[in-house]
Amino acid sequence: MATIRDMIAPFELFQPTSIGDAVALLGEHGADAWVLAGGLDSFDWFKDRIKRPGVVVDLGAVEELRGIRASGGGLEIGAMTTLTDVELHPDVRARFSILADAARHVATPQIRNQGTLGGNVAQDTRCWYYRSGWPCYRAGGNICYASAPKAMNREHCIMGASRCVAVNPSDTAPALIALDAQMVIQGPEGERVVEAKDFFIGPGIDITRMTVLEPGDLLTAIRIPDTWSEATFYYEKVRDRNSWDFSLVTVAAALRVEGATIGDARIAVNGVAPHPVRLQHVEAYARGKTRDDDNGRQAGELAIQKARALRHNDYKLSLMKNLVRRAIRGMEA
Amino acid sequence: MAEKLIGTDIAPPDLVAKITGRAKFAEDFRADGMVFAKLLLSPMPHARVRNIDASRALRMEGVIDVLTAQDVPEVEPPREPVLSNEPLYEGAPILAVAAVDETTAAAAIEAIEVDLEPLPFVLDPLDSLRPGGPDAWTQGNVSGREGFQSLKWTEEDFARMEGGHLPLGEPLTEWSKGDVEAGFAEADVIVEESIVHQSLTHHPLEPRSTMAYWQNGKLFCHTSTQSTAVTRVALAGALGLDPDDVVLIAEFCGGGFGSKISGTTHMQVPALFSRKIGRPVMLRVTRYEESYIGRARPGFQGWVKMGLRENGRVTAIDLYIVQDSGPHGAGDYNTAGSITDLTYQPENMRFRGVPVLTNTPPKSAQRGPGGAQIISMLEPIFDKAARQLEMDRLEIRLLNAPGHDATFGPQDASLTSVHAREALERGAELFGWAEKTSLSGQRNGPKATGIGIGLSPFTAGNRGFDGLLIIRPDGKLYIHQGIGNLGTHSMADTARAAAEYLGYAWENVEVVWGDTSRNLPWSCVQAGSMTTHSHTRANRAAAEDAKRKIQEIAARELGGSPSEYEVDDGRVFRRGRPAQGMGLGQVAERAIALGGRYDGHELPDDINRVTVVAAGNVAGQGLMGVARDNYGGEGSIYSWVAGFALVELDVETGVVDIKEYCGVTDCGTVLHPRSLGGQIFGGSIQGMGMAMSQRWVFDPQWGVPFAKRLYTARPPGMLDVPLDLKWDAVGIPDPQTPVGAKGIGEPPVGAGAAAITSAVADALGGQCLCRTPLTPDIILAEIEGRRTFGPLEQHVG
Amino acid sequence: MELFRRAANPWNQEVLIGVSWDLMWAAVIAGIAFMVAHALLVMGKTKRLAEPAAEAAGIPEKIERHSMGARAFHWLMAVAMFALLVTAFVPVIGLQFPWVTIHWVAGVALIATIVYHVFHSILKEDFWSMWTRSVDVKRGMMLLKNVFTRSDAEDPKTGKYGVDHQLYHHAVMVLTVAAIVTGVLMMFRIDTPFWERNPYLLSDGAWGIVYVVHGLSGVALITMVMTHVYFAIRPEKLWLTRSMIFGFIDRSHYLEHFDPEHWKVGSGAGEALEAPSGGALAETAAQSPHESV
Amino acid sequence: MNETDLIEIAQKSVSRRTFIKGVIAAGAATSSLGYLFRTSGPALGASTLQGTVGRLVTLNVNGQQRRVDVLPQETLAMTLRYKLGLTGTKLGCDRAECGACTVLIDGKTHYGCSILTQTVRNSEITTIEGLEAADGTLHPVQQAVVDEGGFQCAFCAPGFVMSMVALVESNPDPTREEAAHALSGNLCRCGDYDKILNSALRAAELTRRQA
Repeated sequence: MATIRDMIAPFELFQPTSIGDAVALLGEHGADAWVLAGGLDSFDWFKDRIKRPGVVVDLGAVEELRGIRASGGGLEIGAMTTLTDVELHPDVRARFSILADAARHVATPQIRNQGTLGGNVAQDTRCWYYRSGWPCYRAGGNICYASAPKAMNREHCIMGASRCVAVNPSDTAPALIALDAQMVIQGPEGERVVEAKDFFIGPGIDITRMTVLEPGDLLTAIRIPDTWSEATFYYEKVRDRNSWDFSLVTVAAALRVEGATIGDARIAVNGVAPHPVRLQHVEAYARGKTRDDDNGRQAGELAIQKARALRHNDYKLSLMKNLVRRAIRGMEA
Repeated sequence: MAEKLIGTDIAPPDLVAKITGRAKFAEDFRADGMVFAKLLLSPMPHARVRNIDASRALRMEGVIDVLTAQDVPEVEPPREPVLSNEPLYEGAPILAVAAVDETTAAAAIEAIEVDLEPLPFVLDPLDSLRPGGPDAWTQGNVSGREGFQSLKWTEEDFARMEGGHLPLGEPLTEWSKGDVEAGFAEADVIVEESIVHQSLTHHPLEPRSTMAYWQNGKLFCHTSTQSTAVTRVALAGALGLDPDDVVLIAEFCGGGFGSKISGTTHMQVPALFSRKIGRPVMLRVTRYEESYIGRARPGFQGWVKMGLRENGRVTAIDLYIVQDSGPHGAGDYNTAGSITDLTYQPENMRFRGVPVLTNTPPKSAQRGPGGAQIISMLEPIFDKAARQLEMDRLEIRLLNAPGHDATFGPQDASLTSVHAREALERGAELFGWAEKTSLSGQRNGPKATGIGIGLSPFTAGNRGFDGLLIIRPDGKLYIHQGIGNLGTHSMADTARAAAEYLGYAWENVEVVWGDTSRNLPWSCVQAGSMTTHSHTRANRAAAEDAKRKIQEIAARELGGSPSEYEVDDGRVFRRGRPAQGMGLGQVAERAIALGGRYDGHELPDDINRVTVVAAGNVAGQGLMGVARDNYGGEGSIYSWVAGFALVELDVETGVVDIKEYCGVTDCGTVLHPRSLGGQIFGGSIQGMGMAMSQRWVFDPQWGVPFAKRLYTARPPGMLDVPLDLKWDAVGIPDPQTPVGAKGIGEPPVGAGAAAITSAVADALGGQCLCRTPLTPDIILAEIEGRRTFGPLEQHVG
Repeated sequence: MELFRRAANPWNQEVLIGVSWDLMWAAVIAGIAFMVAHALLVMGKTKRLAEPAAEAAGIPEKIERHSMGARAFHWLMAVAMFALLVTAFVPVIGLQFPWVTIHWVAGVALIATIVYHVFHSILKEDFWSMWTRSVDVKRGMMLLKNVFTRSDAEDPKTGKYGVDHQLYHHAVMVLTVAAIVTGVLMMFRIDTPFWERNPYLLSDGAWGIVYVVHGLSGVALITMVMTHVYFAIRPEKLWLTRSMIFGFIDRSHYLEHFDPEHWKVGSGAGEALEAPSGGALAETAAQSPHESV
Repeated sequence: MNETDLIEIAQKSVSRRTFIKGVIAAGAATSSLGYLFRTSGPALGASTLQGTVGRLVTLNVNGQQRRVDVLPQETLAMTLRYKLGLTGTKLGCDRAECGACTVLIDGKTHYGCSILTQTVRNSEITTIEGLEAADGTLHPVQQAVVDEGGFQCAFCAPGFVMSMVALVESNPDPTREEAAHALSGNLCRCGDYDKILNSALRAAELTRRQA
């Protein structure tokens, strides 16, 4: 069977109007059903004819999945809220600006107008071996092409690998982890709430998924507790192009700073592992330290302790080290 | 006196169509009963087709037929066939399917079984030159005049590679002037570097889609091409047709940059398929396919040694280039040799080169072919020499830049005009070089500032093409243009040469272009920045012919001698006695009445056959001006751009932020200032993409490329280029052409790229990476002293 | 039911990538079927106890059946084997956990125990007791006859290991060696401390075979382990199971089930145990004719 | 004969198959209708299970109600180009990267190549063809481009123009940097960004004057 990467293969399209109907449909069709949010990740798969679900459940018409509302001192953001709406929402900007910042770093205005927060955190990896439709571990095969001795893996991971060395591409994920966000999931057995840092899973646990979402599950909302409201934030995404590009390494930090001293901290990094990584040992180190370059350097070294480079991504060690250093120190030396 | 047209800003006549959606590009045409073709691409970098089983596809409802290598013209290797049973790169089209709709066509492709036998393949030219290394073709790895050969270097040659030095084995071409060794002996400073310039795809925004159908034995082809008259002849030639049996419609071209010069190889697919099945066929080329068949700039792996006297004069340059030629070859490496000689004017020079065939997507000229690559590589090395001599980098360029008497290249070619120094001086002024030198290497937190210069020449003209224009009884001037319309505006701008000479107001000028059924004259390929120069000449020649005829008719009608008559504002009148004259509409009527050469029934015998036919078709419709450009001229025609850039390099992330850029050109007389600015910036920005981000990446195990998406090929977006852009032109006319204008398309690419590579090296304190693209990983690896790729490794980053 | 899992490699060539996990269920079903069948066949079969034989004289009360080393090996191997099967198949049935590292570490442990076992059984144990001889086969046939005819006839006495034990041992040996050899190769496709990852160590075709063999031996071991455990917990075999824990069986079991000629204990035991294996073989060979009368 | 008539034929026809024949027979004026997809899936108009989409939809494009037969997997760019004859919306990459297919959906920019037509049934869609006034007066953004002589090959132009329209409507007085960010979802390979930004600022100026 020859290959062609054009035209979406036929599928049956459902446009439920309530979470209940959506969950029911997903339950009904199981693994054959595909959840369509903004669709910007999905359409690549469909047009490349690599993923061919028989049934697509378009969440666009489910109003209850949209919008940002106050909840328990913090915010609850519907999973189908567009990244533009997240970026521009006054409360998000005023209290959790790091999330607005992260949303603004996603791709392009058109994509932010359509792409959703839920879709951004649930998107699949961009490993180009996997995206080429090759039968790698993640695709259900028995090989990782990207970790071969001469493989092209400058954009792959430096830690947390288990057979698969792909990285999580989400720009908002590290920000949500830094904010101690919680993911609200509707499943066949009803609702469950998962901490953002546990929402993303590595290949060791399930090599075919990036998150805890299983067939039949629906991410309905993301809750931001008031814990880090108006904290000191640091977000930096390093990429090859300043629009429409995935991160090489991204750092997101929320700090409570009294004077020059760091009270408490949350630091998350993406682009370095198959899932966004929360650096608890660096957070522990940072507590009670002053925000200066020496502590920044220390924190940076600490951050990459367990990192190991592949053939072409040694630079990610320096990058991660320096970005964590900046998160602690601040942009200016 | 009519308005001055040359040197003024006039929006091109097709602009409104372009921004209202009315402009129809090839893919926008529909024809009755039109069907869709889709390509089956090779999954292997080099293979032999053992068997094709399309039976299942052909049984599918809506599938019409299959076009295979048996159905296409044979070509002489290493030239590119339309479809092939020995695909030479992953993505090479093996066959095409036609179906009533695209969904069916795609499904049909998947229903076809192609049995392929994998063959040895090579991605990196140096691998092919190693003893026992693989060859891209079964016949060999280089193709010269004597056909194919398998060129291998020795283990001793490769021993040099240990130190990251390019092996200097047996070259395929070599030329030298003076004695390069003696030159180095005289030198006080010698710099020597091995260099790597990546290959990168053209990625014009419009993929090379084509729609074609046949009517009464004539082929009607809507395609995307840079040229028009030439493309029609090329297509006819490829299909073995008489050009008169081909109607080529290409009013608009969504970019080419060298990848669609005389059309495209695969525009033949719908033409052949349509003939086979008797229905109009649309080949909508996808971006994915475009990245394979859309051409790429050849990559270089090279070595250069430069010697300079303490006064800064270059005594010798020794340059060796190994070129990644793709499966079908490219000429960049030779151009790189002459451009180097031209730009630095070394007293002694040696050039050696090997173009190695590889199993990578086909290469072709890309804006500033050869020149852009070598200038962007050599400028930072030149800076290094300047540093060692403690000379100002502007000063050393002014010192070595060519003067009017300059010669260059293996044939010691001369130049029609050169004002490189003026461009450098004006650029330095505009950029504020003197003030900014103090910023060089300055640190602000993690940000290091760097400033750079790139001086880049390229061919900018040609001679001997035809002009064809008619003044109709409505008094309007119709200027026929056989050139293309790929956005340079030259289609309209070169017409000004005729309009202004005949004193026409622009609103009374109609430009006829883009459809060969509208009788277009023989014109140059719209490439190599030839058009502006070639067709201001050709149109001026036609205008002079028309003016003579107008004056003769006026003299006939109103008495006196032709030389006493002037033409302006749509009238011809007796000098000093404006009342004694007639409107050009009347003149046109008289011309038709007179017939003969006046209305095109008699044509000059030195014009091209294509022009003869075109003129013949419009003969008798008015007063015809038709002539070949016989102005002649001595020496090569080159334009120059001096680029200056200021960058901020973040030493903690390796990210480069281009803050300012300014480009100043020597391209003779300025025809259309705003368009010229667009060309300087546009070319420079393509150069920035080349220097900063674009590249190919291949998996060495499978020989499969990965930069098949725009975000992996990384052409620069609006946020990747400086908001602070300035341009200017020296504006000194070229003495050897009536209008004084030279082309501009190519030189800005090298200037933009080199200004950046030079500025980045400056920000790194003079440390030359000598490779592109300068992505954060490569810069960071350099800063941390931990390179993660081989010194001469191609296709990384 | 699909037997194999196939995929198209980057060059769009079809390659084997492993066995179909349906086979896992097939193996489980086979195991269950065997147990049920056997249980039904031997159901209610009352066994006469053989009268204490005259040879009882000179036979100690307790007879060592498995040395400390042998038992240690058996149980360590069992642990490794269970770890391997659980980490291999539990994720397949949908219970996800980080299994890869546990799996290969258990594999390495298994290799270690087996290496020990090989040397220990050759140098320290009666290696030849596992050697299947014609007489073992004959007795095996009689045993089967008893089982299938549900006859009350006394089961034939055997050497230290009956042919059923021997064949089981050989089968497990073959499967385990296959799984180990392929498993070690597969460790080139994951991160281990031993060597650089190299997924291209073998050709696609060869890898396909490696994965298929590993998968087949894996699922086969499911059946083997199931049946092994089944016998271990059958009431009439508990005394044997106990011997794998405490090392000893008592005289009555010895006299009831074993042929002293072929499993010498007591006075002759020392000699039998210490005799070079060659000697042991010569001896048994010498006895076989008289045996067949 | 226009699309709507055809849809009528289609509805009368028992199966989609005869519909397709009808289309091809219908000839040039309408031949674009059948181009993209031959059918599969539920019969015309028939809306099946709860939530499944029907094939025959009405789109609000440039202020007109256009009835059109749309497959579930069909993208808006394909519907516009191949079924509604609105070829001003270009396909540069068909992967939501280049922006040539940018259209306005309820006033916001979207990549037409990467949104299902079925999901915009109830939205206002504006394409490049919908900007000119009925009397042919150019939209301020288009006028600004003419004033500034923007664009080279202009294959990207329709997309850029749509992004500029969204920009000046949301931010009538943008800085050059704000404009660059607003237009960063469109790619111009000719690198004419400078003139495009000049046009955007000029467009804002013209819009302010109108207001």
